[in-house]
Parts: sequence; C-alpha cells; structure tokens
Amino acid sequence: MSNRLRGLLMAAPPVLVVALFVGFPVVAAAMYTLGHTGGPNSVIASIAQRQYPADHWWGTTAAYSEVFASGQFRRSVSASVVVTVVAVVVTVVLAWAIGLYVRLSGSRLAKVFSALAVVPLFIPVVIASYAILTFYAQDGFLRTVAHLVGWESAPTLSYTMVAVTIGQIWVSLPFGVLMMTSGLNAVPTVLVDAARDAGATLPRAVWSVMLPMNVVPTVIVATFTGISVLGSFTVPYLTGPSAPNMLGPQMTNTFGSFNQPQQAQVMAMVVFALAAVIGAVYVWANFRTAKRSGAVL
Amino acid sequence: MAEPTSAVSDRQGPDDPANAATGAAGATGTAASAGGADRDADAGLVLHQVAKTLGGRLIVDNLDLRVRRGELVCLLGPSGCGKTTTLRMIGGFLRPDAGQVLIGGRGYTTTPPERRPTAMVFQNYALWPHMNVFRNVAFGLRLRKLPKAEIAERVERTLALVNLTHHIRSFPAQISGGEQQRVALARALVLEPEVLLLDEPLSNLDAKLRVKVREDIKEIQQRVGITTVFVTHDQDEALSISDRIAVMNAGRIEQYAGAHDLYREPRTRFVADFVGTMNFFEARVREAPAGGAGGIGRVAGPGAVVEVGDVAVPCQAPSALTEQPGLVGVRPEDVRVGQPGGVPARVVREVPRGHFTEFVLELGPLTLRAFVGADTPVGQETVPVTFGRALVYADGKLRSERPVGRADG
Amino acid sequence: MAEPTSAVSDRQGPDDPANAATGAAGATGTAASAGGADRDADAGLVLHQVAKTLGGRLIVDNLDLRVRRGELVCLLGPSGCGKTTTLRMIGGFLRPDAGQVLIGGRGYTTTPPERRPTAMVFQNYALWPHMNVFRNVAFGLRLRKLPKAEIAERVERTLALVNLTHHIRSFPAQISGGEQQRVALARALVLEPEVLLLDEPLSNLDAKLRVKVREDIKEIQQRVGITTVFVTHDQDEALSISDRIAVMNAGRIEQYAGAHDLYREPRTRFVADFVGTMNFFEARVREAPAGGAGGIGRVAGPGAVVEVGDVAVPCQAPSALTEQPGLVGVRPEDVRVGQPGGVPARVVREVPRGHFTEFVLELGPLTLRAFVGADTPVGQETVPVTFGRALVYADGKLRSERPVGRADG
Amino acid sequence: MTAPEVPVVRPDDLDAPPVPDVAPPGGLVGRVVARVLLAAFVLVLGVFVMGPLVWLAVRAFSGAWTFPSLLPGEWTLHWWRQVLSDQTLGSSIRLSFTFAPVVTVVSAVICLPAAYAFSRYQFPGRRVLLISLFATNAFPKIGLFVSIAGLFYSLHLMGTFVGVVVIQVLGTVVFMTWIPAAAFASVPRSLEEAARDVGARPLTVFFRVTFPLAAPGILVAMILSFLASFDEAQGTFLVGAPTYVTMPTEMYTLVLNYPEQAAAVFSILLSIPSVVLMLLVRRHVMGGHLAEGFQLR
Amino acid sequence: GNGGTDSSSGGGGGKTARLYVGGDVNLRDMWQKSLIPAFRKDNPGYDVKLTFSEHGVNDTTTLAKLGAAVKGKQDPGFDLAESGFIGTAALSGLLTKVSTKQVPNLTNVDAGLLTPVKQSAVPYRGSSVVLAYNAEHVPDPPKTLDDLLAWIKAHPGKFTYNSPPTGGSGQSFVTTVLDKYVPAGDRQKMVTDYVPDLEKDWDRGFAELKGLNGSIYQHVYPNGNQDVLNLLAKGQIWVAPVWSDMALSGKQTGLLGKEIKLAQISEPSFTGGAVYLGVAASAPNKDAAYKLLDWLLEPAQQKKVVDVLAGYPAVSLDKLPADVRSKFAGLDTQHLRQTYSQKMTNDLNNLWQQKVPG
Ligand SMILES: Nc1ncnc2c1ncn2[C@@H]1O[C@H](COP(=O)(O)OP(=O)(O)OP(=O)(O)O)[C@@H](O)[C@H]1O
Ligand SMILES: Nc1ncnc2c1ncn2[C@@H]1O[C@H](COP(=O)(O)OP(=O)(O)OP(=O)(O)O)[C@@H](O)[C@H]1O
Ligand SMILES: NCCCCNCCCN
Ligand SMILES: [Mg+2]
Ligand SMILES: [Mg+2]
Repeated sequence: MSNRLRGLLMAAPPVLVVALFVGFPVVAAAMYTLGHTGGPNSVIASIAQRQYPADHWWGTTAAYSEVFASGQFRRSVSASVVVTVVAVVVTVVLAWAIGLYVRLSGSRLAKVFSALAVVPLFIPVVIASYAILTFYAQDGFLRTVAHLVGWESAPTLSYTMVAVTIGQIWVSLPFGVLMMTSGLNAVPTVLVDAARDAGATLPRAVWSVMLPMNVVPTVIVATFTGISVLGSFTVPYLTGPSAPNMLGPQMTNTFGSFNQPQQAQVMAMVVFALAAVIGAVYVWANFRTAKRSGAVL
Repeated sequence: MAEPTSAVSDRQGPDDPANAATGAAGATGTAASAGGADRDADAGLVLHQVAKTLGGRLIVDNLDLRVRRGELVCLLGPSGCGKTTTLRMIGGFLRPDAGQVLIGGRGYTTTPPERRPTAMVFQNYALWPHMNVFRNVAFGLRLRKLPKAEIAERVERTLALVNLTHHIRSFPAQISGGEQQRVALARALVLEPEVLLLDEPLSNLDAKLRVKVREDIKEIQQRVGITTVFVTHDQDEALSISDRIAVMNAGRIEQYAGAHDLYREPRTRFVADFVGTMNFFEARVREAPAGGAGGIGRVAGPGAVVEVGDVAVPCQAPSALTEQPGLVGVRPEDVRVGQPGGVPARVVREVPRGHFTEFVLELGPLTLRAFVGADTPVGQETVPVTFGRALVYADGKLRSERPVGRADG
Repeated sequence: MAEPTSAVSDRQGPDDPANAATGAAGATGTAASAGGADRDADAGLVLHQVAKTLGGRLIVDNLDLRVRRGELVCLLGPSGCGKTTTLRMIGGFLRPDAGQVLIGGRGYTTTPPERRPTAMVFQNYALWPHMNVFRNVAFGLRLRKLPKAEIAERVERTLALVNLTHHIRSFPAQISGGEQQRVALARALVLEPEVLLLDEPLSNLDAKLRVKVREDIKEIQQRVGITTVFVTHDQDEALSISDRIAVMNAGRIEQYAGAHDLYREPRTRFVADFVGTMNFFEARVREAPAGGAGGIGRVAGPGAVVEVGDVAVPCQAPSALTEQPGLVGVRPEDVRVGQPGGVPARVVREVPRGHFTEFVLELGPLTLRAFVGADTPVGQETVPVTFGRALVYADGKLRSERPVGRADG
Repeated sequence: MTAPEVPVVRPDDLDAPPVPDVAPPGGLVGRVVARVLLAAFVLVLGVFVMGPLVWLAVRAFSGAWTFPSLLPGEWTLHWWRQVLSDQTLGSSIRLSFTFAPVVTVVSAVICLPAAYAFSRYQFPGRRVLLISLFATNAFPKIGLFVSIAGLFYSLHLMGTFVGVVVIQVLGTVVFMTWIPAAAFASVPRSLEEAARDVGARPLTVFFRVTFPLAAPGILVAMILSFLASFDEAQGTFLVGAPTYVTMPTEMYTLVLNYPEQAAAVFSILLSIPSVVLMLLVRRHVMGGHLAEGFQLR
Repeated sequence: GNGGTDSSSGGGGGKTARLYVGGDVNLRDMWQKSLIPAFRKDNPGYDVKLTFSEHGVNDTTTLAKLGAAVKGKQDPGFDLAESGFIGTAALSGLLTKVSTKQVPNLTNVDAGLLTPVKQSAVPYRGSSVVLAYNAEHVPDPPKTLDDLLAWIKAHPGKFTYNSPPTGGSGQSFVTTVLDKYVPAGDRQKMVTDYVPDLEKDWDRGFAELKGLNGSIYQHVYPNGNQDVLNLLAKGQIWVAPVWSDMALSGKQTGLLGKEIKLAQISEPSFTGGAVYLGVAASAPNKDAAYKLLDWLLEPAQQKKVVDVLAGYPAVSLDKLPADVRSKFAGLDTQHLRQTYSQKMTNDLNNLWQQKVPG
C-alpha cells in the first residue's frame, strides 16, 4: 500500500466523525436558513414560528432579511464584535506582557506568575463565570475595595458587557499565555543579543526582533481567542445583561424563548462567517511564514 | 614577527592595563619596553584582569589580553574553557565581576552592548529570519537614524565587500550557510565598529567551505583593517588566520603568541598538545656522546640524544638537557625518517594525507607519528629515525635552555 | 593497491554487478582482469547500476560500487551529491528505482532495513533519548529474543570495545557528543552486521575530537574486520581513514581509488579540486628547450616547462605535453620554492600552518599556493619557483601520457 | 631568538585605577520605576486571575456578609452540610469521571493514527483536512442541535452512553489530532530509522520509539481532552438527559438556583477534580506542546 | 422498538414514568422530596424518575429533541414534562391528547383550562405572580399597577424584574404593563390564539416599560426568578414581582426574612394560571405517565401542592379539604388572570428584548 493511501486511510476516522456529526448538521442548518424545511429540518420546521419557507429552488433570503433588519440583532452583532475585539486585544497584550516577563526575567517569580495565568484553563467555564459574576457584583470585591478607599459610587460591572469582556479575557488567558511563552521562548537569545549589538536598546530589540518573529503565535492567540469568544455562550449568558448581549445568548433566546429557530440559525451562520474570516487570517499567517522560512508546502 | 610593546600612557599611570599580556607578548621574542605615548593609538582592545563567575564557577580567571589596532587575534581553546564568556564580556553581553574592558583606550566595562563600538558575528550567524538580507544589514544603521539613501549606499557597499549584492532581497532561509555567514559579517562590518568579534563563525560550515570562508574573512579583515577577536576551537583555523593566538585553558590564557612561535615553542604542555600534533613521551635528553650522534650529517651545533629506555635517538635540537627522565615532546615533522645515523623503527601504518604522509612508527616502547612529504618512499618495513627539535617539559612548562630555532639552519 | 576484479558469476549472467566499478579500479593503475570465482568470498558489498530519482530529480545515476570484505570505503563528495541517498539505499531506507544491491553476494535490493545485514550510524547518532546506553545497544538484540544473559554479555563486550562500559547506565543526554558517537557505533556493531554504514558520523564533533574519534573508528573497524561504507564531505577525513575512496559528484562516482592515488592522480578536474588543494591555471606544457630546463639538477627524465603567458616555469614531471594552452593543475607541494633554476616569484603572504607553511606567491599573472616545510626560511621577498608534478586536464579529464609517479624518484 | 619568558603578573596591576566607562548602564531612578511598575502589574494580574476564585471560596464559608465589609461577619459550615446532603451531586460527579476518561481514550483511538498520518505521510488534501477539522468546530453548537438530535435518533444514539461519548468526542478532535501530530513530527525520523535498522518492524518502531517520544505531547492532548469532556454541558444534556446528567450540566442549575453561599460550595466541590488534575499535570501543559500543535505544517 | 428506548428508559416494564421538569428549584424539591416518594408509596410497582432543568436553560434542546423523537417515533428521553415549552409542544402536536379515559380525575378540572393546550396537557397546579415588598422600607405597598409604576419611578434602584425570557415572574410583570393598553377583546384573542397582527397593541406598553429602565436596580434585568428573590433577600431591592409559590417556599426555608411580605395588585392584577404536565407523543411509558397524572389530581396530592409549594390547586376548591379551601377563600383559583398563549409569549419575549433594555 502506498504511503499516500495509507496516510489518507489513517487520517480518515476523525475527519469522517466530524463530517458526519458536525459537517452534515452544518449543511442542514445552512439549508434551513434558506427555507428548506424538509429532510433533517422537518421536525424543527413543524415547531417554529415566524418561519420563511423556500420560494425558489435555491430557497429564500427572507429569514436573513428579517434578522438583519432587526435592531436588536445588529446591537448583538456589534456587542459581539466589540467584546471579541476588546477581549482579543487585551488577551494578546496580556499574553505578550506575561510571555515577555517570563522570557526576559526567567526568575522564580516569573515562573509562578505564568503558572498563575494558566489556572483558568482548569476551571470549568460555568464556575468561572459565576465567580466573576460575584466578584464584580454590586456587593463584590471590586466595589467593596472601592468603598473602603472612599469611592462609594464605583460602578457595578456584573451584568454588563464589561463583565462579559472580563470573563472572556479570564477564560482566554491560559491559551494566550501558553502560546506566547512558548513562542517567545523559541526566539533564540542570540537574535536579541545581535540586535543589541547592532545598537538596539532592549525595548527596541523586543520590538524589532521578538515581535515580528512571534507574528504566528500572536495570530494564533488572536484568531483562536476571537473564534471562541465569538461563539461563546456561558460567559455572556451568566455575566451579561439581558440585552443587548452577545450572539450566543441571543441565539439561544431566539431559538428557545422566541421559538424562532430559523432566525437563530441565521445568526449561527453569521457567527460562522465571522469565525471563518478570522480563521482565514490564521491560515494565511501560517502559510506566509512557512513560505518565508523556505519550508516546502 | 616581533611585537612592539607599548608604553605606559600618561593617563593611566604605572598600572596601565595596556601593559596587560605584555608578558605573553614577550614570549614572541621581544622584551617589554617602557616609554612612548602610543597606547591609545596602538591598543585596539585591552582586557585587564577580567574575571567572571557563572553558576558559582569561576569561568574566566583574571584574564589579561591586549590586541593591537587592526590586529586579528584568535582565542583558541577546548570546549568550555571560557572563550565565549570572554568574548561576551568584550561585546557587553556579560558584565565582568572584576577587571576592565578598554577599547581604543576608553573604558567600556559596564557599558551595555548597544553603546559599545564592537560588533559581533555569532556562531549560528543569528540572522533575523524575518528580515531579508538588506534589512538585516541595514538594521543597525536604521537605529542610528541615518538618511535612507546613505543607509542603502552603505549596505550595498558592504554587501559588495562580502560579495553578496545579488542576494540583497533574499531571506536568510533562502541562502546557503556560507552566504549567511557573510551576511552576518556584513551586518557587523557595516557599522564600522572599532572591534569585530567572531564566535566560532565557521563551525557550522562544511569542511571545504570552512577553509574558503576563513580565507575570505581574513582577506576582508585585512582590507578593512579592523581590530578583530576570533573565537575558535580549531587550531588549524587559528593558525592560518591569526596575527596572534591566545590559547585558553580553564579560564586563563596559557600562551599568547604568533602562529609560528606558538607551534614551534609551545610554552606549556597543554599548548603543545592542543596546537598541532605532538609525540609525547618520557625520556632523558643528553649531550651526544662524542662521535655518537655527531655522525649525523646535518646537525647544526652540538648534537644530543633522546634516551627512551634502551634506545637513544639522535636529536638535533633539544630545548634543554635533562638528568632525570622527563616529558619530551617531538613534533611529527621532527621525527625524521630516512636520515643516515637514525635508529631503526618499524612502520606500523602509512596514512596518505594528501600533500604529506603520516607514518605510525614503533620505536622501542614508543609509538610515534611522523609526517613526511608525500613523495617519501612507501612500503618499507623499517625506517631509520632521528629527531629534529625536541621540547623538554617540566611541571607542564617548557624548559628552554638551548636555542631550538631552526633545526635546519 | 591493485584490485583483483572478479569474474562473471553464474547466477548473475553477463550483466554481473560484480564487475561494477572495475573501470574506476582500473584507474588505480591495474588493468581489469577476468576470471576467478572469488566473487562471493571477496565482495562485501556491491552496488550495480543503482539509480534513484527523488522529487523529480535524478539523484543517484546508475552508480556502481564494489567494496571488498573488511574494507573501509569512503563516499566523498560535496553537499547534495547523493552520498546519503546512496547510503540509504544500501541500508534499505530507500528502494532503488533501478539496479541491485548485493551483500556477501546475495541480493537485498528490496529488502526492508530490518531484514538487512547492515547497520547504520546516523549523522546525529539517532540515539533513543528515552533509553539508557545499555538499552540503546541492547534493543536490537532484544528484538531477536536472545536470552537475557547473552544480551548483557554482548552489550558489555561491545561497550568495552568502544571504551564506554562506565556509561552503561547513562542516558544519551548525559554524555558528551564523542561518547554518544561511540554508543551509536556500539549499537551498530553489537548486531555483528556484515556491512557497517556511517553517514558523516563525525560532523557534529569539534575539530580536536573529530580527529581522535576517526582514529578510534578506524581502529575498531580494523579490529572487527567489518566491511564499512563511510560518508563524508571532509577530504582530510576520507584520506586518513579509508582503504579506498569513491569521490561522488552529481550522483555519479568520479573516481574510486586509494587515498594516495586519488591525491596524486585525480582523474577529473572535479576530483583534483575537491581532494586537497590544487593550483589551477591555463598553460602550455612543453618539452624543455635543450639545455633550458635541463639545468635543474634533480629532474629525472626529460625536462619540461610550463608556459604561462611570458613566463616559463621549469617542471619536472608533467602528465602530458600540450600544443595549445589548457588547464594545468599543480599541487601546492609541487610548487617548489628555493630550487636553483627557478623563476622568481613574489611572496604575497606566508601563513604558518603548524608542521608546514603556506606561501601565497605571485608569479607573473598567477597566484600560486605553495606548501613548504615549516623550517623553510621566512621573510624573503622573492623566491625562485619550479614545479614538480603538473597535471594536464582536457575536457575536465586527466591527460596522462607520461609517467608522473614519484617526481623525487 | 630569545628563550620564552614566563609572564610576570605585577602585583600593582591588580589595583589599577579603573578607567571610567564611556556609558554606564541606565539610571537608578529608571530601574526603581520599572520595579514598581512590574510589581503593580504582577499584583493586578494576580488579583484578576485568582480574585474571583478566592472571593467565591470565602463565600462558601460565610454566614452573614454585608456590603461593604471585606470579610464575612460570621463564618459557618452550614452551606457545606446542606450541599453535601444532596445526592444528585455525587452521581453527577461520578458520571463526569466516567465520561472524561472514556472520551479521552476513544478520542485518542480515533485521532492518534490520524495525527501520525498527518505528521508522517504526504497525501492529497492533507492540509485541507487538517484545517477542515477545525473549521467545522467553529460553527456555534446551538445552531446544530436540531440536526444533531435528528441524526442521533436515526443512529439510535440518543440517550445512550455511546451517544454522550460521541458528542463529547466531537469537542476533542481538533486538539487530539493537532497536538499529537506536532508531537509525532518532532520525533526525528532518524530515530525511527535507527530502530528499523536494528531489526524492528514498523509497528514495533511505533510502539517502542515513536510513541514514547511523542508521549509528552500526546499527554497534553489527553489532558485537554479530559478537561473538555469535563466542561461539556450543552451537547451532553441534549444527548444524555435524563439518564446521563454530568457535573457541568448540573452546574448550570445549581449556580443559578441556590443562595450564593450554596452555589459557592458547589463551585468549590466541582472545581476540586480540575484543580487536582491541574496540580498533577501543570508542568506538562506548560511545556510548549500545546503551542506546537497550533502551528500548521 | 429500538435500542434507544431500551437503554434510556431507565424504568422497567413501562412502569417508571420519566418526568422532565423545567423550572425553579422549589419545584424540584417538591417533586423529589414530597410527590415522588408519596407516589411510590401509593402505587407499588410504579416509579417516577426526575430530570430537572433550571428554568429555560435546556428548553431549546429538550424541545428539539422531543420534536425529533416524535417525528421518528422514538423515545424523547422522558415520558411527561412540565416546563416552559409545553405550550409550544402541545400546539405543535408533540404531546398526546388526554381525556378522562386515560386520566379519570380530569373531571375535577375546569374544562376551560384544557383549551389553550388543545387537550394535549393536564393542568395539575396553579400559580400566580404577586408583588413582594420589604415591609421595613415599604410600610405601605402599592395597591394598583399605576401605584406601582409611580412607586418605581419615585424610588429609583429599588425595584427590578427578571427579563421575560428567563422566567415567568418578569413575564407576568411585562404582560400586566402591556395589558394596560391592550383592548379587552384583543387580549382575549392573545390568550387563546397566535395573532401577531395584534402585537402593535403592545407598543405603548413597551414604551412605558422602556421608561422604567432608569429606575431599575443597577439598570440591568436579572436572569431568572430566583435572582430577583436573592436581591430582595439581601435588601438590595424593596419591591419586585415574584411567583407566589417561590416566595412562600423562600419564606419557609428562611431565605426570605420576615420583613418580606406579599400582596396582589389590581387594575389589572399580575397574571397567573395553570401549570401543565404533558405526555410526549412518542413516550414509551404512557401508562405510568397517566397513572401519575391521575394520581396528581387526587385531593391529597393537590393539598400537598398547596402546602409544599404554596401553589394553587388545579381542581376546583370544593373537591379539597376544608383547611385548603379556607386558604383560598375569596380567590378564584380556577380563573386567574391568564397569561398570553405560548406563541404570543414567545413574541413578547422577543419584542421586549428588542424594545426595552439598553
Ligand atoms: N550562564 C551560565 N551559567 C552557568 N555556567 C555557564 C553559563 N554560561 C557558560 N557557563 C559555563 O562556563 C563554561 C565556559 O563557557 P563558554 O561558553 O565560555 O565556553 P567556550 O570556551 O566558548 O566553549 P565552546 O567551545 O564549547 O563554545 C562552560 O562550562 C559553561 O557551561
Ligand atoms: N526525499 C527527497 N525528495 C526530494 N529531494 C531529495 C530527497 N532527499 C534528498 N533529496 C535531494 O537529493 C540530493 C542529494 O541528497 P543527499 O542527502 O543524498 O546528499 P548528500 O550527498 O548526502 O549531501 P550532504 O553532504 O549535504 O548530506 C539533494 O539535492 C537533496 O535535496
Ligand atoms: N437552550 C440551550 C441553552 C444551552 C445552554 N446550555 C446549558 C447546558 C446545561 N444544561
Ligand atoms: Mg563558545
Ligand atoms: Mg548527507
């Protein structure tokens, strides 16, 4: 058996599993958003309200039109995008700061510190969200401390998009830190030395050498954080406001509380499309670097 | 070959670190002389009593080194002897625990690397993989905020110097090891540093390329006339490229001399062993009994014999005579094969090495290596052996009581 | 040095691979002879018309190679010439597109590595980091399900052979590069293979260690008497260790001969350039005008002159005479300095190289390198130059019409 | 030619007056400021990460605790007694501990051969498959529930143990393939060839050389897989309820429906397994294998 | 008839009814601690297995699952359910129609209660939303809706209600405010039918609600009924709409202190109504389910519901013991002010979310 065939056969099981249990439902969902209510969608079609059945062979965009026309939805999209962007930026910055600190100091404190940043990886998201909810609540730590130092009108962050963003950052931090510390550790010290030798101060060497050499890890952190924040449910559901909230809870409400599954799946398609755009950035960054480093594609 | 040693400078007073390593320099044959205010002009680089402890171990031990302006000095020594550590202290990547680093007579001991007039070529070249060749070389100039046109001009000029203009837009990963090496050199040279530092710059190249590139480096260094410290553990490299060589061992300089002197008169056993090949054995070296070794036609001056057990090998030029058996070293080319009056030795192996042939000989209890011209007759079972120069060591130090200069006169 | 070439075997028919490389062997001075059924007894390893295309490029091109039982053969060539590819076909890691691989006379062309009587020492040693030295060496024996006691006994014996018994419980990461190298060797030897394969086993060691370990390998190889193929791009390594050397270029063997012959009579320009140093230049080689070059005292046989432009350098032993200017190669040791009757050349640089000195000379339009004994007088501005042997190349091939044997006779 | 001289170190060399340096390193003030900033950063980040967890933990032992006091007015174990008397908790924890290892092993069995193939064989569509594994997972699950439910019914997986395993495995496929693929790729081929060379057949090579050397990366993937199974709630509920109610599924109910103190107790109890796991495996996760796995090759 | 049924039924021989309950935890406690043990005792050989889901959180998935199961005639994983989706399920034909044939005690129930669910579900208790207030701070609670709205504006930050999608108490408050502007005839249609065209009647009500945003505690709407109770308990807010049953159980367990008192408002009152149990159309253990339903409608169990949950009985009061009857003196437990139909409520949730918060 040729290696090509053997490779294909061995690679098949997970691909088939995902294709069957995720790929097929994705296709069904996409069809349903276009109003194809038969086949795998017939059940939900019999329950749904405000449903737009297909009126052309390819379907209808009516559900999309309705969803996009909704101010509520647009607010959710902007909330999602804003939270995603802020969470990504802050996560990337924090990951860089911690990664740099660990890389350049190498002290025991730095190691403890990076270990600390990984703790959230091991805490179930429900619990994390709940903990964050209480920490930033009306009677939470933050307001308590603010009160003790005399700032009595400190805002309550729980049930606001700020808490959602904080929660997203908290949950995303470990992946970011793991990625960045290992990315930064992979930059040989000698390259930084060489920059200093050429006359760069340490910050300048970081900027000119470490930063560009860690584009891929940074893009990975940004894209994976972005995709998971965008599709998240638990954090915004537990810590966020009723509305406008992120698309995750919004979708869930639309599905359950409003009984409009077709519209909910339109939203899912939107999330998916946004995630795909982010994912494309990730793939592009990987390929670009691979090409430049002379790797055979 | 003689080294004009420098004077005590007015600024420095009698403790002038510029005198560092004069002792070693003296070993090249010239006595240290006082006077003259040429220190600043002359001393490209001075290490004065520099010491460094790392991980609790003393890695560099009160090291003195003086490099003349425009000179190329090799730090040669086995792995772990502190070569890189020394170089990094010169470059500013490590701060000495004690002692001083002076460049062109000015103190730089605690100056960070970005403010030193040094430039380093790293062992793996340390090219920035995300910058193309132009940007790698231009980086330092950009930091200095030179006008764009000037940067381009200087980069191109330097790349022309190392013969790489055609690769100006290539990325490091796209060019060969030897080319990367030259980019690293250009990157260092473009800044016109006072001192060029190279840390085993050739060790990742293959044998053939290594020889070619080291000649290129030497050639460029001479053309630019830059003070250079070159770290290597390859004695052949050191011999062929240096003006002077500092042989390091365990954090100290064992000998500091030109290639010729270093090879011919290694002052310690360590140097003798590390530089070139050396036949070492226990022997007595005595005045040749009248009429004995005297029979050897070409011996200049009073003859001698090297006594190993029962065997007495005629020797033309021992560095000293001994009463008791002691350590004697004879270079393979000083094991003379086929001379009349020689002691017969069995040929164990004959290894053609290109332009010369290596003989492995059994002479009494000894196994000796001899290098002879490629044209020496092969296939003989025994050959007569005499010694040319023989170096006598006591307590690991050369005993040099008789001139051993040119045995061939 | 002559190679007894073998007969056409009954099994193989007229295309008998045992005849492989006879042409190359012929170049060593002995004509190919037919007859004799010693093939199986004699041929440790035969590659017959082996070819391999990788990534669309022909990497190994109908290669023939014959290694005698117990012989150590080096594959020497520049990076990318196909040495590793060839070795991997012998080891079974690649399957030849065409041709045959025979070991001890038996075909192994398509046998997977685990069923070949070969053992490989990899460039980076490829020791298994999760096994200690004992287990690394014992792994192959365990797979053969030998009794525990026998395994222990054989592992210990082999480790003793490479002088590593004291590291038997160490892990690869805990021992030095040279020691790792010897473990890799032990791991290969413990299986008592018929053929030992080594792919640049020394390239990761530092200069001093490289020389030591290659001598160890040679010594062990001789003691065990194992047929060995050794890949290297270091000509010095190849010269000093091999019984014969196959110089490869672009997937073909350019010359296959012993070190001595290879160096002295490189049959192609490529070999001449790759092995050792060679002064190449365009020149005419002509009979010495009567009474002209004849004045040189030690010339044996009819004298000649090498004409470069206006300059005519006396030459003792050219390989051929030419009418038109052509490519001529003179080894640095054949650039004789200080002989009476020589043409004066300017000394550009004198590089002490230890046991010899390299002169860079300017002679008319030529820059020549000369190797002379370390004791040749230094410091002269001009020296008289004559040539010893001169090799004449036409179309990259040696023209060998006159005996150029021993110029010193 | 004079005889060589032994160098003499003159004693007065030792106390030579130092030459003042051209440019000594940065000022004291700068360094102090940097230290203070660093300390502040460490403190803020420490509170950000650990604060919510500690705040929640304290709550579990608090009686009356009125804003704005930093600590509870009274301490009690009352909530622990109340919560520990609830038997549903024990069974959901047991169930989570059953699913997590099973899912991890099943995922490993499906994905590891693929990971090996991705790292060792070149076959058509290799990269596309590698990326598509991830792409499908970027689709928000909520949009898929309807089709997944239908699919699971037609495959007789609904409400079965196997069904729950399948739905949880889906969430582990990406890193169970990517991370081990990178781990396999990092095993030098020459180590495998050396084993072939001494007589090992391909399978022996895999189990005696490749696998042990890739084990640290595989371990990381298995840990993440374990955690993912531990954290999965939505899909598990869809497929498993009512028979299989795991810990996080239970958790949604618990945190929102009990007094805060009781919810805090739940949170602590449910975090214990993860935290124990974290203490056991933190070093492996920190080792850079995670980061490796996300670089496309 | 399939593998799914066998491995997921969890009860032997169809004698175990699997019950899905979506609601607040007081419900779970009632089932787990009172009703189920009593059912076992009264009906040897029969059993009930409970699956509980916090209000709303799993309704989507459960409904999707039910739909798929019924279509494929497979086991949905439960036999009967009480939850927010029952209305939708009943109208979508996913539940079994019930009559006195299967559940004889249905005779005790007002037939009108079966209309909104097309005879596909059984009301087994009633519940209504009431106004809870902190008597220490609010000695004189608002009596009418207008009073309440005025009070809210006069005491910013001291009132809240949960967002309608997360629980019935908030839904009821919203419905009540909307009803202020909905003509009676339209409202009747909204209770019985799905009439999206009438939703414009809600515009003024939503505007009124939006006007309250600034007076709402922290300007955010809590998630779920329980959250509102917690805020009351901690003294963060003083007045809120709450489920009567939840508030009463809260007082019993001590979560709510003595200072929290309950009252109903008028003009209009908060809504309330029957709570239904429905049997899945493809449930494998229907007999056990019917058995449970019938048993629940017995007076003894109805009394339990009243006592434990502080709920209203589903059967007419005259079928109940005197002490229970006295509790509801003057209350028409069978005719509470009804909520909108399920689909109207779904749209209400949606429109509230679009128009009110933020
Ligand atoms: N940061 C450090 N901490 C502890 N020990 C160190 C450190 N840096 C170097 N050393 C040790 O100091 C010794 C000298 O190191 P150095 O790199 O100067 O050797 P070297 O002469 O350059 O050797 P090589 O030829 O192998 O490069 C070595 O034993 C090394 O292990
Ligand atoms: N699998 C492959 N696919 C395509 N090309 C290959 C492959 N393996 C080797 N080559 C190419 O074949 C040529 C010869 O490779 P080989 O490794 O045999 O060279 P080598 O003589 O051992 O060189 P070196 O001294 O650098 O090890 C090189 O140009 C190499 O790039
Ligand atoms: N309606 C679907 C909401 C998904 C929320 N998931 C929580 C799962 C816990 N049961
Ligand atoms: Mg070094
Ligand atoms: Mg190779």
